[in-house]
Amino acid sequence: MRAQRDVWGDTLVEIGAVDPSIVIVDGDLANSTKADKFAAAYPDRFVEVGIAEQNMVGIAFGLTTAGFRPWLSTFGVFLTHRALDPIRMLVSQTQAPVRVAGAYSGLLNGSSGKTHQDIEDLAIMRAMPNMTVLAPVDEIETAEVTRWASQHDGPVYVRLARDAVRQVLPDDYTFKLGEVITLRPGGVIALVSTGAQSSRVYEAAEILDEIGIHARVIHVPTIKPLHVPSLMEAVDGARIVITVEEHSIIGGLGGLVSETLAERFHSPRVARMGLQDAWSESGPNDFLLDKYGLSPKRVAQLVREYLNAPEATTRQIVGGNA
Amino acid sequence: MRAQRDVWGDTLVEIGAVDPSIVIVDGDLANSTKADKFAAAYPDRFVEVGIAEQNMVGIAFGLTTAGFRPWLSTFGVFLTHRALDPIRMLVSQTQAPVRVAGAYSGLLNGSSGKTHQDIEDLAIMRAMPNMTVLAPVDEIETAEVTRWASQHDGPVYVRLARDAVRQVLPDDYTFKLGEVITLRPGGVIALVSTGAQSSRVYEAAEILDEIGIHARVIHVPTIKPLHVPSLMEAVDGARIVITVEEHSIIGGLGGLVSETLAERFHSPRVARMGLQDAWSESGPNDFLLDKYGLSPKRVAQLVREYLNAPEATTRQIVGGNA
Amino acid sequence: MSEDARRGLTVDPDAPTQYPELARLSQLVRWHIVNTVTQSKAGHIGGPMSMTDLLVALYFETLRIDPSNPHSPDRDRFVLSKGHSAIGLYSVLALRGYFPVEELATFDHGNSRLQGHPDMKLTPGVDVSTGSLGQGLSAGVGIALGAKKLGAGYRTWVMLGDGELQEGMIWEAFNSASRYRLNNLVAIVDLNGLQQFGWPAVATRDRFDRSDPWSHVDLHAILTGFGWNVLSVDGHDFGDILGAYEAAVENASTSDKPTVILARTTKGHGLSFTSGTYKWHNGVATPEQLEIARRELAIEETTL
Amino acid sequence: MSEDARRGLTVDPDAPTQYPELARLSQLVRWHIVNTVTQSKAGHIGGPMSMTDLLVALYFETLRIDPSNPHSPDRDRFVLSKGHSAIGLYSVLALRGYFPVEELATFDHGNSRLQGHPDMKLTPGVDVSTGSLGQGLSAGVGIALGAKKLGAGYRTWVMLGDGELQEGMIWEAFNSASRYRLNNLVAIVDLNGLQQFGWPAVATRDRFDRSDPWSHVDLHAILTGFGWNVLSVDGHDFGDILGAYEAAVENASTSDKPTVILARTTKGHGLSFTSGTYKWHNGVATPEQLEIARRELAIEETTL
Ligand SMILES: Cc1ncc(C[n+]2csc(CCOP(=O)(O)OP(=O)(O)O)c2C)c(N)n1
Ligand SMILES: Cc1ncc(C[n+]2csc(CCOP(=O)(O)OP(=O)(O)O)c2C)c(N)n1
Ligand SMILES: [Mg+2]
Ligand SMILES: [Mg+2]
Repeated sequence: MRAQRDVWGDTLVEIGAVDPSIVIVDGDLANSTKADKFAAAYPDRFVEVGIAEQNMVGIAFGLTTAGFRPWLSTFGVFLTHRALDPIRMLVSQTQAPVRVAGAYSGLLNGSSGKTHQDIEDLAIMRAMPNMTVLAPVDEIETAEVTRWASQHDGPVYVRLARDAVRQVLPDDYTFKLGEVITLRPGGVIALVSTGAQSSRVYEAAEILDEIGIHARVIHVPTIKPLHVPSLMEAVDGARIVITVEEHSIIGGLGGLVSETLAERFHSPRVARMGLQDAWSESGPNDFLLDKYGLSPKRVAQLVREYLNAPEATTRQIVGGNA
Repeated sequence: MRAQRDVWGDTLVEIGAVDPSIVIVDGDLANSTKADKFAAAYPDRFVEVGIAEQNMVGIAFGLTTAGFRPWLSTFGVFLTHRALDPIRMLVSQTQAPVRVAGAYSGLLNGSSGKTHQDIEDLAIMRAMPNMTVLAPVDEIETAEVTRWASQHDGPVYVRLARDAVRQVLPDDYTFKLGEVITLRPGGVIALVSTGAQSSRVYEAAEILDEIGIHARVIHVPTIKPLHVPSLMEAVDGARIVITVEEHSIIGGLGGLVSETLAERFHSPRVARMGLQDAWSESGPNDFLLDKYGLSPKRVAQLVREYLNAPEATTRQIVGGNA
Repeated sequence: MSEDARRGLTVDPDAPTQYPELARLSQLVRWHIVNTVTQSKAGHIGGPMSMTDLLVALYFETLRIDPSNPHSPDRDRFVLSKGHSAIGLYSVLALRGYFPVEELATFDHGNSRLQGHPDMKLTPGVDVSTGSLGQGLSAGVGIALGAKKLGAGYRTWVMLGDGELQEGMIWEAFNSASRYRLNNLVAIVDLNGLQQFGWPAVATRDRFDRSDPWSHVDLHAILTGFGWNVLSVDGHDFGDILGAYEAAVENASTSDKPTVILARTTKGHGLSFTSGTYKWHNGVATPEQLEIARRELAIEETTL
Repeated sequence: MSEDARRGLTVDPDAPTQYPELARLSQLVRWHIVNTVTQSKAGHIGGPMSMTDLLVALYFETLRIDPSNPHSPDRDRFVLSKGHSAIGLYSVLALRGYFPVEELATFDHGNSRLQGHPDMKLTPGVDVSTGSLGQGLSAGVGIALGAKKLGAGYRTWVMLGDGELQEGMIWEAFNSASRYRLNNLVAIVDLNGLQQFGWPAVATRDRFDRSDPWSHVDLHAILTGFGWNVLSVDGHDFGDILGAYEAAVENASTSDKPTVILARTTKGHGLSFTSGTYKWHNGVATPEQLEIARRELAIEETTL
C-alpha cells in the first residue's frame, strides 16, 4: 500500500524522464505533496513559486505558451479556492494544459483541520466548463490517472488523497476517461463512491455482506466528463443508489449522480452520504472517518440505518441554518 | 421596472438611515453596483478598498468584530472566485455576518463577456457550509431580500442581476427564508427557476399557454437553506420538472432540485436548462438570452422541444470534453 | 487634415513633434476607441485612451512581430493585463494589420472575435486572455520564464493599470519576476491616476474629483525594493516612451533585473470631454460628443 | 532547575539577561510546543519556536488583555496570521491563563478546542481564525479600522510569517493600512529566513540548506515605500523586542502610520536539533530528541 502522494510524485519522476514538457510549479509544499522527488530529479523543470497560489496558476499558464505542460503542487484546497479565479480565466477559459493536482483532498490531511480540508473541490471544479475532473481510488489508479493527465491536452483537476488505501483495482488496470468501474457486482443496493473513499466503501460492502446485505460497489474515477451509459449500466437493476464521498453531500459525486438519474424515467432513488454540509475539524484519520461517517464500519452502519428507515433520514431542510 | 442594482442601492440607503451597523465595503465598483448611493448618503460607513477582492473580505470580517455588518460591493464573479478562500475561512467558518452581494450575476453584465459572467456562483456558494444563498427575482423581492439579509446574523450570499425584469410578485410580498413561490399554479409541467430568470420563465409560460401547453411556474428565491416540503408541495402532481437558470446546468438550481427529488420515491423526472456547461461571450442582453436559451421565447421553445422528445435531449456525456 | 478639423485640439497641432506618424496613429486609435464603444453601446474609454500612445509606440516601433504570422514562436509577446482596455488594443492591432479595421465594428456584438475583454482563442494578435484584473503579470512571468528555459530570445511586455496594482496577485508576480531574474520581461504601468470609482479627493464629499490611487505610497521605491529596474516616463511623449523601451531592451544585456516603466498618463487623454475624469472610465458618447471627438482627433467624415 | 538540566543548553544559562522571567516563559513555551506536537503526532515546530520570544513579550508585557474576560471589547487584539504556528499561541495563552495548561494535551485530537489552526469560535483568547496563509493582515486592517470608526482605543497586532508575505493578499492589506492611516495597527514579521520548502541555497542542488525567501528584495525599503513605520529587531532579544513594541505604541501618538516590526529570528530557535533548518517546519520528535529538548529547555521531569 503506497500513499497517493508518493505514487503521484514517483509517477511524475517516471514520466519526466521521457517527456521533457512536464514541469512542476510548486507553492512551497513540495515536501508534502512529494513533488520534491521531481525537484531532485529534474531541478530545471521544477519551478518554486512560494506561497502564492494565484501566481502559481498564472506562471503555469505562461509556461504552457512555451510548450510546457505543468502540474501544480500545493494543497488542493488553496487551488480550488485561493486560485479559483486564475484557474477559471487562464486555464479553463483558455483550455491551457495545466494540471491542477488537488493534494491532501478531503478530510485526511494530517490534522490540519477545516481550513485545509477540501470538501467542496468536486462541486467547484465540476461546475467549471472545460474542466476534466478525476478522482482515483488506489495506488494503481493514481499512477494511471497521473499518466493520463500528463498527456491530456487540456485543463485537468485531479483529486489526490495524502495517504494510502487498500488496493481495489487489478495491477493491469487501465484508466478510461468517463467510465465507471464496478468493484463489486450484483445486488439491488448500489454504493457509488469516488477517490480514495471508494476503497473504504468496498470494505464497507464486505462488512455489510457479513450481516446479509449484499451491495454492489461502483467507483466513479471521472467526475467529469462522465460517460452516462457506463453509469446507467452499472446501476442497472439497482433499487437504491447510495453515494458515499469524502466531500460535502452537496454538488459533488452525489450531485452528479442525482442530476444524472433524476433526468431519467424510473431511476432508482438516490441517497447521499458524506459531509453533512458542515465543516469538520482536526484529528487523526481514524477519528475523522468514524465521526463523519466515512470509515468502512460507519458506512456499513449508515447504509443499514438508511435501508431500515429511508424516510426518516430524508432531509427536510437542505442547508444547515434555516 | 427598476434595475436590481438600483433597488439594492436604494434599499441600503433606506436601511442605513435606521441601522448604523450597516457598512459597505467596495472594490472600486460602487458606481456600477450602485453602492455609490450609500457612499453619498453615509460617507463614514462606506469603505473603499480598491481592486482587491480578497482584502475586501478580510476587512469586512474585521469590521464585524467591531459590531459592523458589512455588505460587499463588487462584481459577484470576483467574490465567488477571486475571494473564495477568504470567504470560506473568514466568513463561512467564523459565521461572520458579512453579506456577499453577487452583483452583475449571470450572463447579463453589459457585454463584459465570459470573464465577468458568473454562471457558477450558485454551485460554488451552495457547496459552502454555513452559507445562506439567495436569488431574488424582481424589484419587490430584491428590496425584501436586501432587508432580510441586512438583519441576518450570519453569512449570506445574494445573487443580484444588473438590470430590471418584469415584476412578478405582489407589492406586499414578504420574503420567507426557504419557501418557494408558485407564480403560476397547476399543470403537470413544472418550470422551476430562480433569480431574475424566474420572471423570464413566467413569460415563457405565457407563451406556452398560447400554444396550449399549460405549465406551472415555481420560483426558488432561497437556494440554501431550502425548505423541502415547500418545494415538494409546489411540484406535487407535476409529471415533469424543468429547471431553468441563468447559470450552468451543473450544481446550481438544477443540482439542488435534482438532489432533492432524486432522494425521494416516485419523484417526477427533472430536466435542466441553462448554460450547457460552456462559457458564453460578450453581447447585448437580448442576443445572449436568445443564443443561450434563456429568453422567454427560447425557453418556451426549448420546453416544447423537450416535451416532444425527452429522450433525445437527455445527455449521454456529462461534461463537454470527453 | 482640414484646418477646421484641427479646431478644438487640446494640444496645439502645430507644436513640433518628432513622431508625426505615431501621433497620427494615436489619433486614429483614439477615434476608433470612442467611435466603436459608442456604436456598440458598451465598453471602456478612459483606460484605452490613456495607454494609446504607449501601445502605438510599442506595436509600431518596438515589438518584433509579424501580423501575418501571429503565432510565430519567436515573436515578442504582449499581455494587456488591464483587459477592460481591450478596444484600445484591438484598434492598434487592426491598424497594425492583424485584422481589418472594419471588424472593429463587431466589438462587443454577439458572435464576434472582438470580445469585451481580450480572448487569445479568438483574436489574432492577442497573446493572453484577460479581463479579471491582476492576472496578466503572472502570465507574463510564466511566458518570460518559459523563454529562459527554452533559451528563446523573445521578450514579454505587460501593460498594467494603476488601479489594477491594488490586486495582490500583481505583487506575487513582481516578487517572482526578480527572483527568477527575468530581464526579458517588461511591465508598463499606465499611471493615469484614476480607476473606476476610487477615492474622492476629499474623503467626506464626492465632488467627482479623485485622489491618485497611489498618492500615499512611493511606487518607485517599492518597485526598486522588489528588485526591478524602474523607469519613469511621460506616457504621452513618444520620445520619452521610446527611450524607455530602448532602455528596457538594453537592460536585458546589462542586468538581470526585469524592467518596469512607470508611465504617467492622463485618463481619457486626447479628448477634451474624457480627459482627466474617472467618469469616462466607461461610457457612450452622445452624437454631439462624437462630433467633438471627430474634430479634436482630426478625423475626416470618411474615416469609418 | 538542577545543574544537570542545564547541560546542553545552547545559550549559556549564566549569561546575563535582563528578562529572566520572560526567558523562562519562552523555555516553557518551547517545551510545550515540541512536547505537545510530539504527543499529538502532528503539528508545526519551527515556526512556533521562532516566534516564541515575540509572543511571550507581547502577551506578558504589552497586550492590554484580561484572560478572565477574553471577549472584553476594550482588549487589544492579536491575529496569528501564520496560523500553522497555532501550538505556539496556545502554549502562550495557556501560560497566560486563558485555559489550563493540561488542555494543551488535546491539541489536534478530535473534539478539541485546540484545532490544528486557530479557531476563534472554539479557543478562549483566539481573536481571529486563521490557517490559510495571507489573510490575517486584512482581518487586522478591518479590526483596526473598526476601532477608528468606533473611536475605540484598542490596538491590533498581527503576526506574519516571512514565507507568508509571498501571498498577494498581504500586500493588498499593507496598502490599505497606510491608506487608512491605521496607526493602531502593528504587524510583526517573523523573519526566520525559512518557509516549508522554499528555494535551495544552490538552485540546482538541494542540500537541505535554503536561501532566505526575501534575499533578493529590500523589505525595509518596500514597506517604507508602502507608507509604514518600519522597525528592525532581533526577535530573540527581549530588550530589542520590548523596545520595538513601545516604539510601535508611541508611534500611534506621533504619526498616522501603521508600524511593522521586522523581527529577525531563527526557525526552530531554542533547540539544537530544530534550530535553523526548514526540515523541522513540522515534525515529531523521537523519544531521544524529546529528552534532548527537556535538557536544553531545562524542564523538570515533573513538568507535564
Ligand atoms: C478582479 C477585477 N476586479 C474588478 C474589475 C472591474 N474593473 C474593471 S476596470 C476597473 C478599474 C481599473 O482601473 P485601472 O487599473 O487604473 O485601469 P484604467 O485606469 O487604466 O482604466 C475595475 C475595478 C475587474 N475587471 N477585475
Ligand atoms: C494559503 C496557504 N498556502 C499554503 C499553506 C501551507 N503552509 C503552511 S505553513 C507554510 C510555510 C510558511 O512559511 P512562513 O510563513 O515563513 O512560516 P514560518 O517559517 O514562521 O513557519 C506553508 C506553505 C497554507 N497554510 N496556506
Ligand atoms: Mg488607472
Ligand atoms: Mg518563515
